[in-house]
Amino acid sequence: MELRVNNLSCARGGVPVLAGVSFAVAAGQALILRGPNGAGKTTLLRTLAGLQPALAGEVSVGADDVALATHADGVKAALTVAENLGFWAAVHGQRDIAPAISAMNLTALQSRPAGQLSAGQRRRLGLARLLVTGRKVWLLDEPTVSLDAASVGLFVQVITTHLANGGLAVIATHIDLGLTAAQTLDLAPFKARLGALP
Amino acid sequence: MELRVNNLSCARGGVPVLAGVSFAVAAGQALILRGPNGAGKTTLLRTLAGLQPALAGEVSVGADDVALATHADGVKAALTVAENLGFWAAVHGQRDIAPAISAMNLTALQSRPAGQLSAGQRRRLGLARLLVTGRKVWLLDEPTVSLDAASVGLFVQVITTHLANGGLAVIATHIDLGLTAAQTLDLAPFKARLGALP
Amino acid sequence: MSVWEYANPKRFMDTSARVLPWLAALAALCLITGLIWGFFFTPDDFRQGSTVRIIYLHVPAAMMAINAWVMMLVASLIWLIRRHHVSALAARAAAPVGLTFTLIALITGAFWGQPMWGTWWAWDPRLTSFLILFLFYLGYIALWSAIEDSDAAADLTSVLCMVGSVFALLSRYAVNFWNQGLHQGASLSLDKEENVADVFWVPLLVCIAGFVLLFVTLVLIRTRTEIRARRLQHLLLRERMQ
Amino acid sequence: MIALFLRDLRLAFRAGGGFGLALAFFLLVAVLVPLGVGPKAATLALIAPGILWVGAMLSCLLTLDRLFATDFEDGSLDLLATAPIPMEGVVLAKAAAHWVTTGLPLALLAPVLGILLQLPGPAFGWLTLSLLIGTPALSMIGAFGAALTVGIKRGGLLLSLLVLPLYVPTLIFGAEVVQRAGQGAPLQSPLLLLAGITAGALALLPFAAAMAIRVNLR
Amino acid sequence: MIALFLRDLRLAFRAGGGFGLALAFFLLVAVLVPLGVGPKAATLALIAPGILWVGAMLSCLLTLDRLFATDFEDGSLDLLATAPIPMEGVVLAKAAAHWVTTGLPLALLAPVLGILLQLPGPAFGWLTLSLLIGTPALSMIGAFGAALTVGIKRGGLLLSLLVLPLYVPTLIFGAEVVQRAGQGAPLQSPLLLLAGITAGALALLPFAAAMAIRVNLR
Ligand code: HEM
Ligand SMILES: Nc1ncnc2c1ncn2[C@@H]1O[C@H](COP(=O)(O)OP(=O)(O)OP(=O)(O)O)[C@@H](O)[C@H]1O
Ligand SMILES: Nc1ncnc2c1ncn2[C@@H]1O[C@H](COP(=O)(O)OP(=O)(O)OP(=O)(O)O)[C@@H](O)[C@H]1O
Ligand SMILES: [Mg+2]
Ligand SMILES: [Mg+2]
Repeated sequence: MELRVNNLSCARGGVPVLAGVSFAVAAGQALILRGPNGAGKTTLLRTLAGLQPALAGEVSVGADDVALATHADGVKAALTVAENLGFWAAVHGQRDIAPAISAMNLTALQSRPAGQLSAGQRRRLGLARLLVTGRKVWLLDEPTVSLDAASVGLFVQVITTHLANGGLAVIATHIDLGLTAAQTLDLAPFKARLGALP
Repeated sequence: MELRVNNLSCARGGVPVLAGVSFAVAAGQALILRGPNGAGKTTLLRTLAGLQPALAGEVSVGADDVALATHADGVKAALTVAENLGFWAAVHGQRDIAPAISAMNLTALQSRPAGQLSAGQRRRLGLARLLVTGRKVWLLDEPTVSLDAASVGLFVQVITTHLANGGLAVIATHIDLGLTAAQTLDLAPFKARLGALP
Repeated sequence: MSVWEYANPKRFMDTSARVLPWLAALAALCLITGLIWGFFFTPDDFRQGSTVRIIYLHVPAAMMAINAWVMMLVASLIWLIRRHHVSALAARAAAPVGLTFTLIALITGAFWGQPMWGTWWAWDPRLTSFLILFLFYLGYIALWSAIEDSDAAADLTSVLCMVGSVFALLSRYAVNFWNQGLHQGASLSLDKEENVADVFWVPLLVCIAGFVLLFVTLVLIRTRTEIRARRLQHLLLRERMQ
Repeated sequence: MIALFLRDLRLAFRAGGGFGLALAFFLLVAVLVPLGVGPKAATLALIAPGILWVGAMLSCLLTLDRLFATDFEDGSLDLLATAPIPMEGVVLAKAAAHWVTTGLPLALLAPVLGILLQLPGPAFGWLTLSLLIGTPALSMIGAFGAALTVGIKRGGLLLSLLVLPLYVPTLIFGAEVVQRAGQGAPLQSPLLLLAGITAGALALLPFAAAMAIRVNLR
Repeated sequence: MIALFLRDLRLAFRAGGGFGLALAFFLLVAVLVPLGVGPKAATLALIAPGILWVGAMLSCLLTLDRLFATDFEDGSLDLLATAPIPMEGVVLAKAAAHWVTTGLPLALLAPVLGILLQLPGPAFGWLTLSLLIGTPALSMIGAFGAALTVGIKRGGLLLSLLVLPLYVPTLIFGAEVVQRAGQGAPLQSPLLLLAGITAGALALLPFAAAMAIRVNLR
């Protein structure tokens, strides 16, 4: 499994945002996306996930290989933590949610309705969902928002295990995660220039 | 102007979360709230803002002195950046939004509908709103989420100016802002113990 | 040269700019001739009196109301299959024109119904299905204006137009099933016995031609406006991106 | 308060703000009922006042769930609660904006739909008048219902349940005015009662609604 | 797909999920119409089939705006789009859950409301049957409308405007079945046509709806 992006251009709201992005991430590696606000990190991740079509260029993985985690984490307030995870596991044909629950330290919160979680607890749940997708390519948009230091540590450990198992990850973040096996890509130089009028 | 909190207890969703919190913040000072996820930072800030009643204890400032900035930043997607700010300025009886716009580096985005902002740009708008309230006590819940390093710098500068003008601020955050005139309060020790069943 | 050349916005703008004045003049000519002829130089009908003159507005408007929808359907299909922006914008441009024609047909019909049937409105199948067509136009336009991203709006309204066409046909059938009506059957067909007399017929044909030309003119003008608006929007967006 | 009123109007008129949709819904109800009931003019004339009033109520109702919910979801309501306007003022400003964007246009459109439903001639003016007098109450009662349900995600249906029973007196007197106008009967007393309900709702409900909002923000 | 269907059912039954609200709304419409129209039994019997069908349609409609919008807002729809279920399956599962939580109970409750509206005796069975056959089409057409408007905040009213015209054939045939049953007329053809519309909607609309959702996620 390898993620190879070749000369990709993407648009947001009809306006080209990025042009000529190329990179490759091998199994076991992580790529950190950096760039100032509005650089196009979210746009790039959504394009990689196949949610929006690329203007040009190729992406080597299909929508069937990726797991996306964005600001909105698909958590239903009325369902408990375990039910939320169980649902996503079932959708992805997995069965066992116990490892995901313990990996993100959610055991004590298991039977709490998700609507009653604090911002960081909810985010932990959103990240635990990644583990039940069974997907190899993780696309993460600012995953550590609202997490305290201990949870960031947990999360880094989860990522490291994922990489060690042959997974790979693309992570947009503004803070330093302290991941060892990670390249960094700054998106600022890929800002789309003005082309001809359509 | 001083914010004095005396033996405050607060609850969230009917469950006591914090008990016996006391602190004082003088004009020109900032207080950084720390604590693991679920410690009760958000709950405390909402109580200070008068949005939920305290179980016990006193707060020295009324709802009329505080400006609150939470995860949800009261931004209307259909209105432009300037219209959004203008509305909040009008509500607070202020007139001039230009300083707020330039302070958070929103000049270029002024006439953009807020729905078309990236996560960080939107957050900048949410913070600019603080400046048009004309309030002295700022209560900020994880204000730097999604901000890039440059914007965090801007924000720290805004806070510093606010403090220098005799304002004060209570800031819940997981990261290090590098504010000089700031005390820190860890909320973990104030966790409410299970009392008698009510 | 293939027809698709005109799907290029630039070519479309050039060509339409050249054609438009002629079309507009022709439309005005036909309409003025047809309406003046119809209103002042035809005899009163022996049953309907002078109210028969409403026919010169009513029938062409009613015909064009339906044809405008058909044109939107075709343009939507072209957009979905070949993704030419001009056709999506033409569909968008035609909708308000079609809506207006529908409204004209409804209002002139109501004014005609008052003397003829003694009521402004009756739930006759033809009238009912026109009212439903009016609703379809409203929905289509509302969807266009509710979505900001213009490509997404074009996609969604095209799908709506296709599904809507099927259901509009079904409704027409259902309404017929539901009520047998008062309204005149088709009397323009050439093979029928009870065709209206020639005195009425010829000016009516001129009016119909005028309405067709008017429709084409309006749609062209509005499409040009839409293209310009789209360019403008792109420029603005771009300026903001700096 | 004026700033809030103006902002709400502006939001309603912006793309996607939904101005005009209440009207379209009203039109739809007026079209669907005959399709269900059948085309006979006599039947329709009989039920027209009732259906028109029920239709106006439903379209008013459907716009209500936006009233506070969008502001709640994006945090504006929290911020308004700490702003220097009393919550009662917020409620009034929002109810007023709601009325201007729904009740008022509904009242003006109603006569046209009266034609569709074969409303008897003399009733047309009274239909508009009764709606003009009655719809402010609908907006205000609705604002109260919306305040009660503001914490509930997509509480639109629950809102309907709470509000519709409260609408009953307005509906009865409003429809009665139009009914009597159609039959040429005296209609002073229902009209006065209708006005009374509106006045009462405007005077009292802002307080109840403001309290409900404060509770929901906790 | 089954997991999704079950989750949606579970959400509907949880506190605040809104199961039963559609029923309650149906009940309210059935109560309000006599209040507006007046209590004469003969008039009511005349309009009962139409009003019941219109009421069922409206209550069905009111639950629709939750169909995809909650999932869109909390990001679930993004995640479902990258999950190993085709979007058509998602649409079908959600429409099915919608039908089970609204159409089905509506059909079962309708006879009770028939009593309120003085529905003629022989029509009761046919009312239930016609609703059972017709409401799946309502859910499916509604899912299509909901897919079109999923990106629009609180698009409930726009949704109504788009969907109600599409409901016209279903309404006409459905009400006609009940109407004819009340008069003892033959009702085979409207019943067959009703079934045909449902079958057609179920076969074709999932594709249109899935496409609309994909466009809206871009
Ligand atoms: C609001 C009311 C009415 C509406 C919506 C309406 C609609 C239509 C429509 C859709 C057509 C068909 C045009 C075509 O496809 O060829 C038509 C034609 C016609 N209408 Fe009306 N109509 C209304 C009232 C009336 C009234 C009151 C009269 C007169 C008694 C009338 C007389 C005619 C005639 C003579 C034609 C031409 C028939 C033909 O050649 O097809 N209409 N109208
Ligand atoms: N719906 C939209 N319509 C038009 N432009 C948009 C829209 N959403 C975002 N943009 C613009 O697209 C650009 C890229 O946005 P994107 O969200 O990808 O940035 P980002 O790198 O994720 O920023 P952040 O760090 O603030 O999250 C920004 O300039 C933004 O203003
Ligand atoms: N609606 C609710 N009902 C019941 N309990 C809740 C509710 N919301 C939060 N809680 C609980 O209240 C406690 C305090 O939550 P709060 O949001 O104040 O934490 P926080 O310090 O802001 O955490 P974070 O850093 O994750 O944002 C948590 O244990 C949380 O699980
Ligand atoms: Mg982003
Ligand atoms: Mg918090």
